[in-house]
Amino acid sequence: MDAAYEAKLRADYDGQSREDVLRDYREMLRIRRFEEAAARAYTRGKISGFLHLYIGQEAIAVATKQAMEPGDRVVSTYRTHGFAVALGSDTKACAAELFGKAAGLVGGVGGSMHFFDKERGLWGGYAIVGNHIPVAAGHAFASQYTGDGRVTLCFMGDGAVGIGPVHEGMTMAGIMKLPIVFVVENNQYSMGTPLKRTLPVEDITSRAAGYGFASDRFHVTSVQETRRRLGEAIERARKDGKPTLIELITYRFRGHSMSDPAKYRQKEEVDRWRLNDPLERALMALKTIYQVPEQELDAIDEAIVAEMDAAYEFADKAPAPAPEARFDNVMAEGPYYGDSATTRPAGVE
Amino acid sequence: MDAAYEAKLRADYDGQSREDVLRDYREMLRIRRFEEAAARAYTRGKISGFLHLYIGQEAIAVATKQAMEPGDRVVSTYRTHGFAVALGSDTKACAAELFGKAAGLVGGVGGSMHFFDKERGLWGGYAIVGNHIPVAAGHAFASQYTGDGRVTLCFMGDGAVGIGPVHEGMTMAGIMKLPIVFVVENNQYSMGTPLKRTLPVEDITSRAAGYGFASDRFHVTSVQETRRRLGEAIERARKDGKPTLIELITYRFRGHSMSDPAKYRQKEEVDRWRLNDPLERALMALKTIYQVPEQELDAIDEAIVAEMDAAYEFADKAPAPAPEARFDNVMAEGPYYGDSATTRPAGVE
Amino acid sequence: MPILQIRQAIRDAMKEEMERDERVFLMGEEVGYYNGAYKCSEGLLDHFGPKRVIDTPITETGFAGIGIGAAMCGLRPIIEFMTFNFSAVAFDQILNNAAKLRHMTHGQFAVPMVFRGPNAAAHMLGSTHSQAFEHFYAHIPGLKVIAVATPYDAKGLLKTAIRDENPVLFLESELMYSVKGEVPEEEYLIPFGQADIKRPGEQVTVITWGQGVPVALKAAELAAAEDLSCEVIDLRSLRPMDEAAIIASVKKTNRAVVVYHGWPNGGVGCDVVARIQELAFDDLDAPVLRVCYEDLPMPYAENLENLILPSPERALAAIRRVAYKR
Amino acid sequence: MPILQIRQAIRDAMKEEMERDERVFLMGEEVGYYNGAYKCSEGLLDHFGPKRVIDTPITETGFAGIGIGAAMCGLRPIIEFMTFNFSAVAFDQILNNAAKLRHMTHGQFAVPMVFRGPNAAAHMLGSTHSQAFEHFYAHIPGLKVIAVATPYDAKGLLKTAIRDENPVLFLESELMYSVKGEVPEEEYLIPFGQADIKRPGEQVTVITWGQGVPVALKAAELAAAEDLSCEVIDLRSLRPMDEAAIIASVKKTNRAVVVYHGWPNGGVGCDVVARIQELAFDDLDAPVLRVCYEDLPMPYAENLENLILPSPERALAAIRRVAYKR
Ligand SMILES: Cc1ncc(C[n+]2csc(CCOP(=O)(O)OP(=O)(O)O)c2C)c(N)n1
Ligand SMILES: Cc1ncc(C[n+]2csc(CCOP(=O)(O)OP(=O)(O)O)c2C)c(N)n1
Ligand SMILES: [Mg+2]
Ligand SMILES: [Mg+2]
Repeated sequence: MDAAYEAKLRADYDGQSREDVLRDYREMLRIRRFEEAAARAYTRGKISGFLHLYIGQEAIAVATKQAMEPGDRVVSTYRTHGFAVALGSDTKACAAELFGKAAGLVGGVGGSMHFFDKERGLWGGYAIVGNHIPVAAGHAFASQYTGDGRVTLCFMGDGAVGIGPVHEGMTMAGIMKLPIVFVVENNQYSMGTPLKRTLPVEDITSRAAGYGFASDRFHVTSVQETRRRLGEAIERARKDGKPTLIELITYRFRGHSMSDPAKYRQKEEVDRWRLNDPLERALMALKTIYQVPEQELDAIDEAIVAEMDAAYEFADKAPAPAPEARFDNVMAEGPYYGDSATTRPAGVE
Repeated sequence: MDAAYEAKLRADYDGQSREDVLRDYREMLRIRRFEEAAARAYTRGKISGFLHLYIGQEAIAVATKQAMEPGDRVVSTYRTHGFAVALGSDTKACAAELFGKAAGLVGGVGGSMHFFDKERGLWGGYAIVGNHIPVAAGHAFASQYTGDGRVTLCFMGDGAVGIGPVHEGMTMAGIMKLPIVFVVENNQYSMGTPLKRTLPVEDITSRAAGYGFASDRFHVTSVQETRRRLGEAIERARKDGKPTLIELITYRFRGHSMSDPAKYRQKEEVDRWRLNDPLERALMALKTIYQVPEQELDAIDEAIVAEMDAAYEFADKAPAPAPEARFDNVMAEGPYYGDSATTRPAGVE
Repeated sequence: MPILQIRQAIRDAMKEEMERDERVFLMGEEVGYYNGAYKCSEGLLDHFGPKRVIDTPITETGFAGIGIGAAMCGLRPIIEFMTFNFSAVAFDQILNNAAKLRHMTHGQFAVPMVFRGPNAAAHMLGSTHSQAFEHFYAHIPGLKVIAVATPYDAKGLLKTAIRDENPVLFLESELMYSVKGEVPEEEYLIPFGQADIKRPGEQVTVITWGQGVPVALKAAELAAAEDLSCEVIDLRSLRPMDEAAIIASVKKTNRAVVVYHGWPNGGVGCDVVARIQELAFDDLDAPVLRVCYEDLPMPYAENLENLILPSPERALAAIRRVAYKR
Repeated sequence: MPILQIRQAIRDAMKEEMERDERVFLMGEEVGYYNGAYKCSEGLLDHFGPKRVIDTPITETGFAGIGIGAAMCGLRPIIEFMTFNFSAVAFDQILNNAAKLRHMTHGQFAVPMVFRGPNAAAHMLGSTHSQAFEHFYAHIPGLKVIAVATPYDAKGLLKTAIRDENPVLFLESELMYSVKGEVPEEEYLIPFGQADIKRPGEQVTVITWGQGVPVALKAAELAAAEDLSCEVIDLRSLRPMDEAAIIASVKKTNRAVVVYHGWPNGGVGCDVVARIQELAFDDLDAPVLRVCYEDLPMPYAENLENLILPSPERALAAIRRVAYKR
């Protein structure tokens, strides 16, 4: 470990208790191990469709969970397992969702891209880039309308900021002064495309002024700094009804989805970012600053691996949805068999 | 005339020849008289649909015509008669279009909201707010692709800047460094809604940085200042491929469309803006600074009124499109009678 | 009974529901200070204040999405599109969010809301402003789609729409806002999925909705003058559709014509045809014909527009044809 | 003859046309450096450079509009939607600009361009990513809509699309990109508006397109095993539609089933039904049936998806039904 790295590490963890750092580490690791298990299951053909992993960005979800209050809402994208795990969704239900099983978070109808867990504050799970931004603004509007004091945290990728619905949702939030925080998780790539080919500017928060927002922008290297700065924005939303646009500079270590070998970037680049991986840094801090014995760290990891193994085993064994489940939740009135007798499923009156 | 007004007027017209000012005045007046005649025809039931008048904003179209080079393109909205008249479209064809006649600018199929005159650089005439911005970026893209050296001038209302397609078109123009100038004609209202209720910020050009654009912003009080500043942006587009966002502060003296009595604003407000009406100011300058005799001014007006009378009389007498005209220009192959024999118009094989 | 215009019936429906339920709000362009581009919200801002009658900037995707997001929180938004033509820029919000969120979230969320506004051709507005959107929206499971043609139906169905737990697209008509009719003073609701026989008859079933209704009624009148008795069925509800009512009538008349605003290929018109020919195949004495727009973009010129629109004369010709009287 | 995958046939079509005509360019998300999300543009960036193979940010409305604007200037854009699901956010550009600009400008401008990409359900992508868009687009006059199911058709029709003077929506299939077939080395073009008999037969006409084709062919095979001979017609071109080919076959078989991806209410399926029952009323011995998605949003779970998709078994059941063999 070089001196500069160590100095920065010490600065980052200054004033934090061993317990806090262990907790943050554990929570990040839970996400990572969940994702790694998902990747393995995908390779074994247990998971299908698109699978976008959160590996590298875990600190953001963990910090969000800590920064928000009960009742606050997280609205995010197809890359959303991290939030589910951090917010306390049952990892069994999460894994079962990936496997398309009845016990899944959304009954197996959503898959990886459409995670929702209302009880725990996970309000999606949206797979059309940018189309959740107006919806999230709608949640914030509802808070303003009912005075429920909740804040909505709306996450998106760097690749999303050029699309119209993002602009419209932000425009509305700005005019109406909604209690909302917009967070761009800038992981350097939109699929295979690096930022500089999708953004006319380097600094995404240069957009904030045009909406009358506050803004913030920083590298995500630790949970606590991220929590603190998210917290300021949440406070601003809750107390002053002033939206904030935050750009979090981060990195995804895997391809865009499991079908992407990520040939568009060099190993050196990935290695460079690994040095800043908040999970690796927390581990390093635990080892060097807090002198946590290897054994204890191993035990933590093993417990987490055991949790994830159990989750994926559960998912594997869990039954598929019943055939009739496809008629559920289409319309409010109950099972829905289609609007015409001419095309009604066989056996249905 | 109070002293401050006169001083500003003299400053504005400093260094301009009598001929130039007369020309600008004449061109603005042509638009105004065209629009007034349109309003009268509408009231008499000769024009139908929506009719949005350009009264108050004429200086912008006149300045644009002077600032652009042959081959440059103007892309605008449903409030576009002013550009047609300024760019030299036949006023007979313009009036005939309003009347829905075969001799209209677009054969009577477009009406007031859909003016196009390619020959003269008028590339529309778009009536879905904001959906011409990506199209205009496409024209600029074609210039870049072919190297034809043309600049595209894309106009929109203040009410358009919140809509997604505007953001997407600007994002693309910014990334690709297209030869384009975006001009917001801020006439203070989007239909019945004043700016402050539709925009989260006062200064629309605060958006420019987020797209990597240059920007400019000013009150439109004279043709020449507008021409000069538009010219700078056009030059920047043509020479450096750098887009500019310009906000022109102006006012429409009529309602949003002919069906709008504009009850949402006070007479005092309108009167205040009248003092800044570029047409009135040009007239005042001609009278006071250039000492042009009333008689000469009256003769100009009379000639213009005669032109417009002739145009509207032509329109009134012109024949409606032939019934078969509705089959034209739907598909490239020639007359199109619909895709199915089951619903083909009577008498068509 | 009081006589109201459709626009007043719509306003009254919104007003009553907003009074009944604090969660109901109205949002859209010019709905507040301007009282609505077509005055359907006249007086509502004054009555309910800017918290519940909300003017928006021109951001159809933005405020459609706000409505969806608010509905997911338990509010009951009414989103006005100044015209449904402008819903095209919010298409994804309707297709992918409004229609699917209940399903996608496995019932964790509901989207009880109404999108409403005028639909289809008005008079000389040109091709971008003259489109019938039921043909896009009624295709999509997860939505309900309603079209109204009388003040009575407008009020009763809009109240039902506002109380419905699903996203409802409620299609009105700019040209028909001034149409007058009786509206009871006491409260009433009209259930979805029930067609209304606007004119009983024996020989030809004419199925119609929205702006097609006056065309069909006029055609039936012309047909009656030729001793051809038509039953005019106003579907009112396009999704769900009252198949039973259509089939019952066709089993009686053995002939059907569909009269509506919109292009011919695909859409609700073809849907009605497909259902009839399947459910009443043996009862049909003639093919089911459609009378709708010609397959063309709408021109501004009045004479051309009139040729493209479905007219009572064209409907009569189709009625004669299915009755083998020509 | 060389054997190619559909994705290669598509790439070759683009490559040949780009070589033939400098005005042709390809634009979309990940079409360049990534070689296309489904590798349909493999090698094109290397070959033609970034001027003509252009990666865009995620701005479907933005780059669809750029394509339209460029086409109006005389270029011939190919706009790739990563999937047609994402065209929903560009719906207005297609409906109001691409389809209407020739008309709206009275022929001053043309919009010769292609929008292409995979369409309809793939495998376990969930409700937002499994939609069939021909049912929206084939409704709209001013557009052409093509759907391909073999490498031969893909190449010949895409070349025609690129040369067409109208806006063309060219629908491919993620699931079928690897389907192989013979593709001649010499240049050929397939005209629009011509259906292709993919399997001749006598007793039942099966009309299909796109991802429906393998389902229909398999069903025909199953039917043949029961001595029921089906004629499978691949429409290929949905707008314009080869009505003559459909009707000729139905006049021979007197029975028809439409097999396709997409929801049942409205859309191209109902359109085909409406035409047949009108143009071949006296020839029909049974109602025309549709075999398509159930009227439901698509779930992720494999077993549920399989129930909703049109299957050879469901198609066979419909074939039997129209043949009165069940
Ligand atoms: C409207 C739309 N266009 C395209 C896609 C396909 N797509 C899914 S994710 C993605 C890249 C998004 O990148 P970014 O926003 O940076 O998020 P990240 O994946 O890096 O988390 C694309 C192009 C989509 N889902 N929606
Ligand atoms: C997408 C869309 N939404 C709504 C409308 C209806 N509409 C037409 S013009 C207008 C106001 C536009 O105001 P602004 O952009 O300021 O331009 P101005 O009319 O002042 O020139 C509205 C709401 C439309 N044409 N398109
Ligand atoms: Mg990214
Ligand atoms: Mg304005």
